Amino acid sequence: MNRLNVELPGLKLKNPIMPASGCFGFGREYSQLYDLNLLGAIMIKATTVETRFGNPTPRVAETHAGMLNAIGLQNPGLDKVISEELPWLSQYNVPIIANVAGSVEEEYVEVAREISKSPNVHALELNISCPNVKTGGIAFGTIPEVAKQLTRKVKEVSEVPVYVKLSPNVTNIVEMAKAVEAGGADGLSMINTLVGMKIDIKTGKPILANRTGGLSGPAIKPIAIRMIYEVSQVTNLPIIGMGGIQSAEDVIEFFYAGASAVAVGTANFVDPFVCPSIIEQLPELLEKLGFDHISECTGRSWKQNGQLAYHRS
Amino acid sequence: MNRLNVELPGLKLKNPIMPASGCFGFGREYSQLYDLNLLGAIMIKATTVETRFGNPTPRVAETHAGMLNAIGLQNPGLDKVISEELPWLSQYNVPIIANVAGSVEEEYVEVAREISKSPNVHALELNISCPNVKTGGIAFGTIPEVAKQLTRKVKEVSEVPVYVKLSPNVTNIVEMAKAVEAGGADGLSMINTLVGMKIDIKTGKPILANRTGGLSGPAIKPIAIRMIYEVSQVTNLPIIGMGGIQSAEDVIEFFYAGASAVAVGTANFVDPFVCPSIIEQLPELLEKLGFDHISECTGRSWKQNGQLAYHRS
Amino acid sequence: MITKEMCQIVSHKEIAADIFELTVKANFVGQIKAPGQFVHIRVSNGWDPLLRRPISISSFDKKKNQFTMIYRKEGKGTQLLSQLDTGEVVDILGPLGNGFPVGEVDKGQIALLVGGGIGVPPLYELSKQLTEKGVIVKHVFGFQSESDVFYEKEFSNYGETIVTTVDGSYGVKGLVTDVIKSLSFDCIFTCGPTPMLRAIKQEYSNKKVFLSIEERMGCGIGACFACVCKTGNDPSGNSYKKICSDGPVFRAEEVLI
Amino acid sequence: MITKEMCQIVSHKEIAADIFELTVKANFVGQIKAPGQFVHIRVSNGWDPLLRRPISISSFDKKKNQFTMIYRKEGKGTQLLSQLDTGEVVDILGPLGNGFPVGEVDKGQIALLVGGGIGVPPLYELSKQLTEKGVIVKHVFGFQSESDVFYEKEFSNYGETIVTTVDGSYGVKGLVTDVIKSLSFDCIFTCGPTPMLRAIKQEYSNKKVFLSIEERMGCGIGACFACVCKTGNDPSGNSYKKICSDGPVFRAEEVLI
Ligand SMILES: Cc1cc2nc3c(=O)[nH]c(=O)nc-3n(C[C@H](O)[C@H](O)[C@H](O)COP(=O)(O)OP(=O)(O)OC[C@H]3O[C@@H](n4cnc5c(N)ncnc54)[C@H](O)[C@@H]3O)c2cc1C
Ligand SMILES: Cc1cc2nc3c(=O)[nH]c(=O)nc-3n(C[C@H](O)[C@H](O)[C@H](O)COP(=O)(O)OP(=O)(O)OC[C@H]3O[C@@H](n4cnc5c(N)ncnc54)[C@H](O)[C@@H]3O)c2cc1C
Ligand SMILES: Cc1cc2nc3c(=O)[nH]c(=O)nc-3n(C[C@H](O)[C@H](O)[C@H](O)COP(=O)(O)O)c2cc1C
Ligand SMILES: Cc1cc2nc3c(=O)[nH]c(=O)nc-3n(C[C@H](O)[C@H](O)[C@H](O)COP(=O)(O)O)c2cc1C
Ligand code: FES
Ligand code: FES
Repeated sequence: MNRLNVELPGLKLKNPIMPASGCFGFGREYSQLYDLNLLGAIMIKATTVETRFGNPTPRVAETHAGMLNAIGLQNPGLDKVISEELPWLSQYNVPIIANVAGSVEEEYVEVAREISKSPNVHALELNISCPNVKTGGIAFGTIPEVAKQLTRKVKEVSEVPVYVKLSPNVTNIVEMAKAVEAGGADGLSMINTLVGMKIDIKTGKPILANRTGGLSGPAIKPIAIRMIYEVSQVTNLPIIGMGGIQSAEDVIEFFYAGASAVAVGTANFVDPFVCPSIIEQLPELLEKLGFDHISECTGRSWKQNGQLAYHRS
Repeated sequence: MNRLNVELPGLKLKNPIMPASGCFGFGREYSQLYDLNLLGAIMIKATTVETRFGNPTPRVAETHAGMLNAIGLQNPGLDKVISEELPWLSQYNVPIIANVAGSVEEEYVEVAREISKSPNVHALELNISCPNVKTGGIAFGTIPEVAKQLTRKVKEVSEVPVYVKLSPNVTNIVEMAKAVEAGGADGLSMINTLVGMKIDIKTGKPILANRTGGLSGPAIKPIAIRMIYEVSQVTNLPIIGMGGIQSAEDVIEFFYAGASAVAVGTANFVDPFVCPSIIEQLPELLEKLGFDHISECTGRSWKQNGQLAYHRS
Repeated sequence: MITKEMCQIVSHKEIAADIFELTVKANFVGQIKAPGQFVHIRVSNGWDPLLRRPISISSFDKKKNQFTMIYRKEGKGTQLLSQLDTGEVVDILGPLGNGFPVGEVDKGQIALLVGGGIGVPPLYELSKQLTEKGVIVKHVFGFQSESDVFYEKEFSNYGETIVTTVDGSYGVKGLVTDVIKSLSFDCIFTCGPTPMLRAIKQEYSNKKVFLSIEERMGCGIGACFACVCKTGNDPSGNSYKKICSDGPVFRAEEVLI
Repeated sequence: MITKEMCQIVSHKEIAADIFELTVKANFVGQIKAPGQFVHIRVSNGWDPLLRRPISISSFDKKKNQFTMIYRKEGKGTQLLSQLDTGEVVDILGPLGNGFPVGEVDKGQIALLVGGGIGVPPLYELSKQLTEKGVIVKHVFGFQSESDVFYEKEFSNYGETIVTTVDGSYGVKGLVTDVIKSLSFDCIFTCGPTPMLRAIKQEYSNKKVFLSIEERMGCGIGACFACVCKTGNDPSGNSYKKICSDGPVFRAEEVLI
């Protein structure tokens, strides 16, 4: 019995577990550790039109049950991703979700148009929520009308379904979700990091060269769960959930909240084998909890009497 | 040498450490454990006009390096607080900061007017940010114009300075801070809790009866630090900082970010002696770091060459 | 006096499936007032897990300054706790709350002690004290299954002890409430899952019933309002009891459960 | 091959003020390619502290399948690490990165090994291997103060060893850079604080210089872009090296520091 296969717009996944964007590069490094074919999908590092160096270092700081990062969208640029990274990844039988970023609308549109042509890119993840770049990202991710507009523009050019990645740094997450749904999004991915800071007690200065950074890891899980719980009840979009996932139990919690698939970010740094471990443990946990299939868990926290999940594969 | 005495509007404090509202009741319980005279001040539990029972239980849930609470402003009501709790507290030589809450503007105004007459209430903390009540709280805390209006109304009737407690659940914390400054606030207290949720893996339902709750504890510290860092640079208001403080080092980090005093919430549950311990350890830590007085730390993270702190007592 | 103390572990062992018996040295043992009080344990030096765990005192020895707890290894916190060895120290806040009122039952009367699962432990010290006082004690304890049963022999020293299991793998098959119907007694002291307490409260409203209730806690000392329950017979619906500081033991009619 | 392994502690002791020497058994020792590689250590089973700590391999023994690290107890993570006892196991990811290129210096040539504080350890295995190869090795190590000095005798077995302390409490008072001015050598291998590396890079741009750089890390294997530095001679400013996977050892002219 396959309890883990799920189907989302553009994505036929053998299991709903994938590494989160920015925490897995383009897969090369982790491929030294295990067979990437085990993964449900891979969300690759944000891609912009041009090569970007990103922010000065230090770029990471540890916090309680979490970490801050301010990488600043470092990536080799659209051309190289298309000509080198994606072809390399095509040796694996794993759908790729390409994380699309930019500073202005045109840049998002160009990356989306070009990268969505790559045969192994099955979906885009529109990164309107990166807290670590001065222009772009943050405005797109916090003003509903701007987000809707951008989603629409990207949808016009994309050859594959578009998942919009929501920022948690907003007063009203539901409003954002509805805006991008109105803009034509095929799905949501949430949440990106929360803006935070850590100050070095000895120097008195922020540890990150960029001063602020994005908070990820177990610390933010309750916020992710709450937002997915709220959003999943009022949109029809499937949600790829993320934010602090580190175990099979966490995956179930995200499904209960309303997710139809999940991504694992920071936990890869703590345990590089976390994705395959979770995939291995899930069937047994589902068995224990009495589910035939993981999709039955979607939205359980707000559904009456465990009515069948909406996004059943 | 007294390195710890600070002065803020309405508050002449022997030290800048106080228990945070809602985590210390009205002081009676902790008075069994240590002499409350050790504290810089006490922020008492939110007071509303009427007695409130609050939310159904369970009201707390543990998360990674944090906890969720949905107490729901349970309190004995204005009359009892004025006739029983404040007189009891007056045996201690400690200024009280009264946390004022309500569902509608009039309620805030009434509580503020009456409670500010109590001789040992030296300041009000306007709780516009409680995430756990259906009406009131949250709207006041997320719409700048509404917050400004409420602040103005409360200022009109209060006999003591008013600190407005900001919610972190907003897109733009700076805008909120500026709004309440324009409304006449004498100071800020930040941050209140972040809205979060935890789902029970076995039942599939949220652990809290209220479903969502406010996230506090070390997990949220980086968010508090970032917000204080941002706000302290653009307003002239002194800030009472809070969010995950558990050690003398944390206190210094909050001062570096821009705080002029701090409150300790959740950590009281972990170590009921945390406030007196921090107060005891601070002078030595200041010595080690080379400061004659704690006020020198305020805003260090953004000041050039350690220029003297703005709010020097 | 509530004290926070680093208590040294005197003994620590698994006495049934995932059920641990933990005995520690503590100067605050002298402060314990009644069976059914509890302590609040910090299970790690770090901040994850963050909160203390409330665990009942199951017995104490004022001469040796020792007390014993029995707990089930469940989640993260009790799992960490279960890894501690004899000789190590653990940060305990206690004694907390108000226990069972031994004075409410007289010599020669019959007290029925009803426990469900991990609600059994606080009844042990109670049984001991009642017996010492000359009260006749009967015990009815419910467990899931044979492997969950503990302390049957210990309790038998003080009085008749009937064990029920849900799956019938040991003792009487069924629930404790089925068994007590056939027993005679003057008052009930009970601790266990809320449905069990509720059933007992309803069924025996004509008797003296004392319940020990559980609720998720923050501070454990009455300051945070995490652990309240509504009081019985209050038309306003606003009055409450704090389980940690007013309880955990209440007269059945005092509280709504 | 990078491996994650639960490694048993063979010995663990404090060898100077807050400086610990930790030897563990690991099957991946056979995979170590060069002195100067490092490992990524998980210091707790929980999630606080969250991240692994990068620590250099200071020496290894392929026959015994053991390797040694030397680290300073600083913050939360290394403090936890320092509490582990012989016999306990620790979760280690390694071997990581690229080490010092022993092949870059020939038999009979003079190699100067310059270390600052906790940058000294990875030079130990290097010194051993260079000596075995017939290279003449000289060491110059800088510490804050007498109580910080470690491994002086061990290094002396392989070659001349000059120790400097900032406060002059031991060896030569001053910085390592003051001392090396007076020495003759063919190439430099160095590891330590960035200002030291920068000074050496600048001063000896005419010599072969290999630097080992430190940076805060996330993944430790090249996936997260946390630990990059800019490459030398790149007008675009966009090209970079990852310290964890391209380094931590670089030719001085390869990187901007
Ligand atoms: C007054 C009182 C006395 C108790 N006495 C005993 C006893 O003698 N033996 C025993 O085994 N158990 C007892 N319990 C229950 C015990 O506190 C929980 O089983 C324990 O806290 C679970 O912690 P965990 O780390 O295993 O679970 P986790 O799931 O990691 O706990 C997460 C959080 O939820 C709380 N929590 C989870 N379950 C419960 C529960 N049933 N009641 C209260 N809080 C809970 C924890 O304290 C913690 O804050 C008592 C509870 C109370 C309130
Ligand atoms: C390739 C490499 C090799 C190293 N080899 C050694 C060694 O052999 N011996 C040794 O004592 N130290 C070495 N270090 C430094 C060591 O990693 C840090 O001292 C250690 O991570 C600090 O952790 P902590 O728990 O003490 O401090 P904390 O303050 O708790 O650390 C918080 C976070 O910051 C990171 N961090 C803090 N300081 C540093 C630093 N100087 N470099 C990198 N990350 C840091 C930690 O890894 C952690 O993620 C090396 C660093 C690198 C990058
Ligand atoms: C080092 C790092 C780099 C990241 N880079 C990106 C990125 O390029 N694009 C993106 O959309 N999200 C990025 N993220 C956010 C993650 O994809 C994820 O949304 C977030 O970290 C929450 O999940 P986690 O708690 O499991 O890490 C990054 C996160 C980290 C920690
Ligand atoms: C159990 C609990 C109850 C609280 N009640 C109140 C309250 O009544 N009024 C208020 O302004 N804040 C309340 N707070 C928020 C705290 O005062 C504080 O702002 C927040 O918890 C962050 O600080 P901490 O991380 O140190 O707990 C409460 C927090 C907790 C944990
Ligand atoms: S746990 Fe805080 S009041 Fe009971
Ligand atoms: S630490 Fe992740 S790339 Fe180097």
